Amino acid sequence: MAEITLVEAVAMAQARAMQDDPSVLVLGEDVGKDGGVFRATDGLLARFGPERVRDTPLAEGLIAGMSVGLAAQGFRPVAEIQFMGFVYPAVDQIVNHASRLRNRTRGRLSCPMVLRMPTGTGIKAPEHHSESMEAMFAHMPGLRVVIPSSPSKAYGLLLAAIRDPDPVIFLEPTRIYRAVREEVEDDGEAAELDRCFILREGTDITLITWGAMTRETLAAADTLAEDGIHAEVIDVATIKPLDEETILRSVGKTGRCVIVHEAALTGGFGGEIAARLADKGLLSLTAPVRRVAGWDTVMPLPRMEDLYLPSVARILKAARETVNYQ
Amino acid sequence: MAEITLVEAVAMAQARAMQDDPSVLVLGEDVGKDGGVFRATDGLLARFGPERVRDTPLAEGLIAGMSVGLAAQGFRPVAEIQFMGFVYPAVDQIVNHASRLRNRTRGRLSCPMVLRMPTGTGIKAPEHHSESMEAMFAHMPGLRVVIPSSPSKAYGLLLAAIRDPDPVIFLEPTRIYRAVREEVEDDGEAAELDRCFILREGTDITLITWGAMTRETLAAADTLAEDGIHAEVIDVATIKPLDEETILRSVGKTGRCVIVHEAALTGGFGGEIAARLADKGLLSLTAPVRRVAGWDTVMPLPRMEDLYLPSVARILKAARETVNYQ
Amino acid sequence: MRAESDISPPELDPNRYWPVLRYLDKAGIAIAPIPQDLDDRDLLASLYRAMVLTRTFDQKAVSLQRTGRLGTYASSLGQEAVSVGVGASMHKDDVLLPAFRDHGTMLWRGVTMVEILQYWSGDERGCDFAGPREDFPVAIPVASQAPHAVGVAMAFQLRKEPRVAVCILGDGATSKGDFYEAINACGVWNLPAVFVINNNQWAISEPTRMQTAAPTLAQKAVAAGISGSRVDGNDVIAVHDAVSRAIDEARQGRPQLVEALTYRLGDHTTADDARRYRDDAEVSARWQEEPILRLRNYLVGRGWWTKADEEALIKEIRAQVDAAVEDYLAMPPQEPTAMFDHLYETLPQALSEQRRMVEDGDG
Amino acid sequence: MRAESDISPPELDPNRYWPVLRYLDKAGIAIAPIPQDLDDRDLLASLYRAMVLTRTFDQKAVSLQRTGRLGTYASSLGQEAVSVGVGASMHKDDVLLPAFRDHGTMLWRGVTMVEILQYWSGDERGCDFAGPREDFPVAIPVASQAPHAVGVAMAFQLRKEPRVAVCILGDGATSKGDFYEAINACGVWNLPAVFVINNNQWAISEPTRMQTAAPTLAQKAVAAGISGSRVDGNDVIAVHDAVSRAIDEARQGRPQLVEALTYRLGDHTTADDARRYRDDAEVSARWQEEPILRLRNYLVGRGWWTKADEEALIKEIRAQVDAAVEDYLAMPPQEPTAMFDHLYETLPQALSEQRRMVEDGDG
Ligand SMILES: Cc1ncc(C[n+]2csc(CCOP(=O)(O)OP(=O)(O)O)c2C)c(N)n1
Ligand SMILES: Cc1ncc(C[n+]2csc(CCOP(=O)(O)OP(=O)(O)O)c2C)c(N)n1
Ligand SMILES: [Mg+2]
Ligand SMILES: [Mg+2]
Repeated sequence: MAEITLVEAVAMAQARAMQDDPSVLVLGEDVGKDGGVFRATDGLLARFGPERVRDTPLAEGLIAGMSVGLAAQGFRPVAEIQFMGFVYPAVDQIVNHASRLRNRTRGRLSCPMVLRMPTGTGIKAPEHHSESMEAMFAHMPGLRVVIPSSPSKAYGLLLAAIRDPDPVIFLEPTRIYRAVREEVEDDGEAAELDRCFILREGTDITLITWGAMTRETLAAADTLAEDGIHAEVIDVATIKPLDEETILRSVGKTGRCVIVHEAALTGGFGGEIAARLADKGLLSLTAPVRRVAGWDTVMPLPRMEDLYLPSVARILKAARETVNYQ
Repeated sequence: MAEITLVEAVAMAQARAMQDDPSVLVLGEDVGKDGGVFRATDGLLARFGPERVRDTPLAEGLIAGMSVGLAAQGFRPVAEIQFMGFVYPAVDQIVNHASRLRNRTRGRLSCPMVLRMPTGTGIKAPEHHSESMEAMFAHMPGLRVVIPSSPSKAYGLLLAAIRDPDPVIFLEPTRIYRAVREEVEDDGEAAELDRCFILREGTDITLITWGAMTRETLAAADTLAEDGIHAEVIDVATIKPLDEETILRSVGKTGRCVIVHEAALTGGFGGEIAARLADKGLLSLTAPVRRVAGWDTVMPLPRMEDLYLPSVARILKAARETVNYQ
Repeated sequence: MRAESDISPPELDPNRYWPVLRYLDKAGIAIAPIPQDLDDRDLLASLYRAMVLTRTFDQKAVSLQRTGRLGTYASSLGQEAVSVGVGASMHKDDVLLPAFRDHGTMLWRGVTMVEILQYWSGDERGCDFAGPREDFPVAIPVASQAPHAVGVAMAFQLRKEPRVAVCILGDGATSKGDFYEAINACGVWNLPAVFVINNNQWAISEPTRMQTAAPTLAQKAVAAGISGSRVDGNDVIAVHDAVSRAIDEARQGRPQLVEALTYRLGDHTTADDARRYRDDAEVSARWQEEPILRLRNYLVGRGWWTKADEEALIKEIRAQVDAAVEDYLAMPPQEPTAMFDHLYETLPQALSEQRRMVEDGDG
Repeated sequence: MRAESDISPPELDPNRYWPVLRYLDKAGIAIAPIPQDLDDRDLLASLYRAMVLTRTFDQKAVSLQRTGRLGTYASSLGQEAVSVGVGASMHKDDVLLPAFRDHGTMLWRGVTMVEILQYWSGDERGCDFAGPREDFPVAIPVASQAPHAVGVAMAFQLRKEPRVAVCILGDGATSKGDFYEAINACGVWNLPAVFVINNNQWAISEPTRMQTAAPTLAQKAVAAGISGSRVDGNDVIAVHDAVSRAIDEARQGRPQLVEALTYRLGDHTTADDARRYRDDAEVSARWQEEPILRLRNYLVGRGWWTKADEEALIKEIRAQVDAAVEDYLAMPPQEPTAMFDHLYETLPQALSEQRRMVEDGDG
């Protein structure tokens, strides 16, 4: 069993799914010979051939729309959008068709497709290569929105997403594509969708996050532990549908909560979580619910990226203030 | 001074802006001879001619994208999207260009455009004619998102939006396009952007809403008053940027809050408001913050529309439970 | 001055590359020899019947709307030959991807009148076709069904099935990017797909010249490197011939674009008033070209249709439509919880509370 | 069988309608008489100079990236004739809407090397061009600048200014719906816009045949009812001629599409390794056609260019590029608060708290 990166786990899960199920197809820009600009489809063309691993014309609306057609016909397309900043032309197909086909036809047709894409910062590239728009998709009924935070989660959750009978937006945090290696067994075991994962148990404060920000959040939790503050860290993983129970249970225990995400604060998905706490968790709250998020500005070009991104320091500051709040 | 409907106020504001400023243009599908499918551009072609009132090809991406080009050149395009369910092909241009042009060029180019569209239910038409996706736009840095709740607000806010030097998404609640008449003077007075309006003062609970739901919310407040419960009703009006102060001040006074919107609950903009309360307003909260919203389902076809929409009864129930909460 | 030819390139003459296929003139007189397999009494009578059914159904739907018993409705008045011609050209196991005005095609394919009425009354069950299970439901966002056709056609190609995806779009739809993306992709992969442009000359209030400077819509195929052709969309024999041949070609992996020239004789929908933007005179002139009388004239001229046939048909169709309307009006409403029950295959835990609230009438 | 012509329509021959304009062959030998105004020593030397500058600048940028002093960079190696040819064909007050690889055009128009480096280093100030104030910044989302060109051209038309919007796109961009929507709209309104397709044969790893079945990209103009033409994109004289004429036409309200055939000799960007997906042999063969040597050969053959000229030019350009790099490296960084200060004309109250946090180093 090899230690692999998150992007390798993504490739491994796709290979596994294709091997297990002939209806699984991979498509997108440069997914063939090039193996995807991040190599997330590396090796698939050689192994499964150009019918099942298909380079498409440069058109994201087409990629999403033809996936709807394929899915309605019983295939399970796993389509790559090269960067989240280029998914917008596909939004119409996602919100008006993929997420609605089953409901619209009262179950006659369905849409078991996965739309994979890198999300967030990580490669210091020009504009549009660092978007975090998970909240946009989380607002669309009929979708699942899944964000893995490690190689093994990527493998398990992607397998689950591909096997899921409904459309899944699968967001891969660019910043941790290659940041860590983990032993991941290619055992074909899917992880559970629709639930949060507790990455670290604690009693003093709940830190809620997902995707790449789990790293900074865990680092902050480490530092807090040195001060004797025991933070529970939750990786939401499936943003939609939201596993509210796990969150409420944890905050019920700790009474304090900081939510961390890379996306802009206003309208970010942290707001939804805080709102759930303000409603169903209010009694347990002993301190204001803080959000540490990207600023409400356009993600800057790479030189100032780090000033935009929630830092360990910002998380720590918010967490300490929350813990010390009386 | 005539009593006019909201949609007439929209037409009047556009006419006024065109008369005052030759750089104002109107464009969109069927905005010319037809005067828009809702007559929101009625009379403009006859008055200002086909150069300034332009029927476009059927392509929302084009409509938004060419508006960016026109705006960069110093025009003030006021573009109509026929229904909010058809705005999705324009999302790429809105989030990747309109909202960023000024920032991207450090102020060299700017984008003073308005994208108008009907929002929400109201005409019992097939799918996609009843979308409420204000939260999607509210998450995009660089935009303004404005929703009028009455004919006079529509007139004043649209004038303000057109005169604003930055891009504005202007959402017109279909359900109240013709539901009420109001005296509106064509005085060229713009209303204030970036602020909430208090529609009714009260001390016992704050009801926060916007757009068409102001009607049901005010109706609920009326009923509550009969029971001696004095509700303060806030019309957010400009969803982005959010006037947090007015909201915090009100809830600081009442200690209780229900947020009402037509959009699906999860990821809706009510979450953002509740999150602000859970952070900066926590101390004043004496009851959980409830949200009365659309369900997390696809807006049903007309027959079940009313079951989807927050009703006066649902608002009342939530408000009463909130007021009675100890 | 060009290196490889000293002369500047010639103007492209659309009539040379995209001549209009037509067998019957306005009056229903054959102006060209009709292919034998099409010049068949039974076939033509069935096309005639389907067109009359479509028109009768449309009229009934409009009157249901006017009397508050149906939602907004898009009639296909005047375009029956396109709608029926496309349906008749498809094999049963081909897949249709319609726009929102293709009732004739859907009826031919086995979608029931009750289903169509249900849909336009605002009831999702109308899209759960008992008949053509794989056909797509109506696409409301213009041209958005075109990329689906790419996927459906690719599914056929992958499974090596001799089936074709048939997508119908309006003239207005040819302004949308997704239309071009779709035909272009079909060219790249030689997919078994046919795109039929129902050019009824109007997109709500905008005439086709506001949509494009291209003198024909068929020529848009050139952008995709696929074949385009034009047909008189008020001549059902020509439509049947042109679309059948296009479908045959597509079945061999040669995707096709067919522009059918017709005219929207009615309002855009029941919510529209076309007199705001177009002259009655234009409409009256176009009534002279409408497809149903044209075919009847031909049939009568051929001695294939009598007054008695006509009367019997009208009677039969009226009864059929009335029976459908009765069934439609008698349909019980959906359960309120239906809005949760088809969103996902299995209701996610997160939605159970909302569903329960609706079930409890808390909604 | 067609009513109006009994013969099936002929195949459309692209070479008949879209012949490739070319004056110089690979070796730089004139194969057709060059128009007099173009066959001018000073003009050609200036084009030559601009191409050498572009290539030298590109090489420097790549080496800055390799040494960690620049972000990801897209070189235009091999495509200098398209880039420079377009720039030289524009009037000063025309407006450019570039893709992300059109450095030669931008430099010709007066964007500075420092600005280009700033941009690719990840500093927004690089888009605040001191020179062509109305030109658009680089568009990263492929083809998304095409609709902007419609708006810019409409602005010119509305103000009755004799100016043209010139939009450059890649071959890959011709698969995107926005490209078609834009050219189609320009046709409808007779807008003064020119779309130049830089067909460098590749879109990252995908060769043009994966983008479209159309044998030429020029023919996509047919879909919009506008004129299309092809030019040898490695022959700067031909590019200058073709694009100048297209711009002249557009200025008269006849929008144009020009396909310039060239080749991407380098990797897609510094983040790409083209050997993963294309043969070295293909690239080597294409080096034989590259535009700079081709023009030099012609100039030398004409007696218009000497070894001394060449040496002087190289020296001058190196110095110029080095000076720009020095200035670039010396630029102080932006203030952190800059990320708030250009988002709106006036900072909304709602953002002041966040801005203050950043100002306080709380970020
Ligand atoms: C993307 C989108 N934009 C706008 C609309 C509103 N709309 C409905 S039908 C229509 C005109 C369609 O014209 P055409 O494609 O010619 O079809 P026809 O109505 O003539 O059958 C418009 C603008 C829509 N349904 N979808
Ligand atoms: C909408 C969009 N999708 C994907 C990308 C990622 N991407 C950047 S360049 C490129 C290929 C562009 O090819 P082409 O248009 O031929 O231009 P070239 O790179 O050859 O200059 C792709 C896919 C993008 N920038 N925009
Ligand atoms: Mg039409
Ligand atoms: Mg290219």
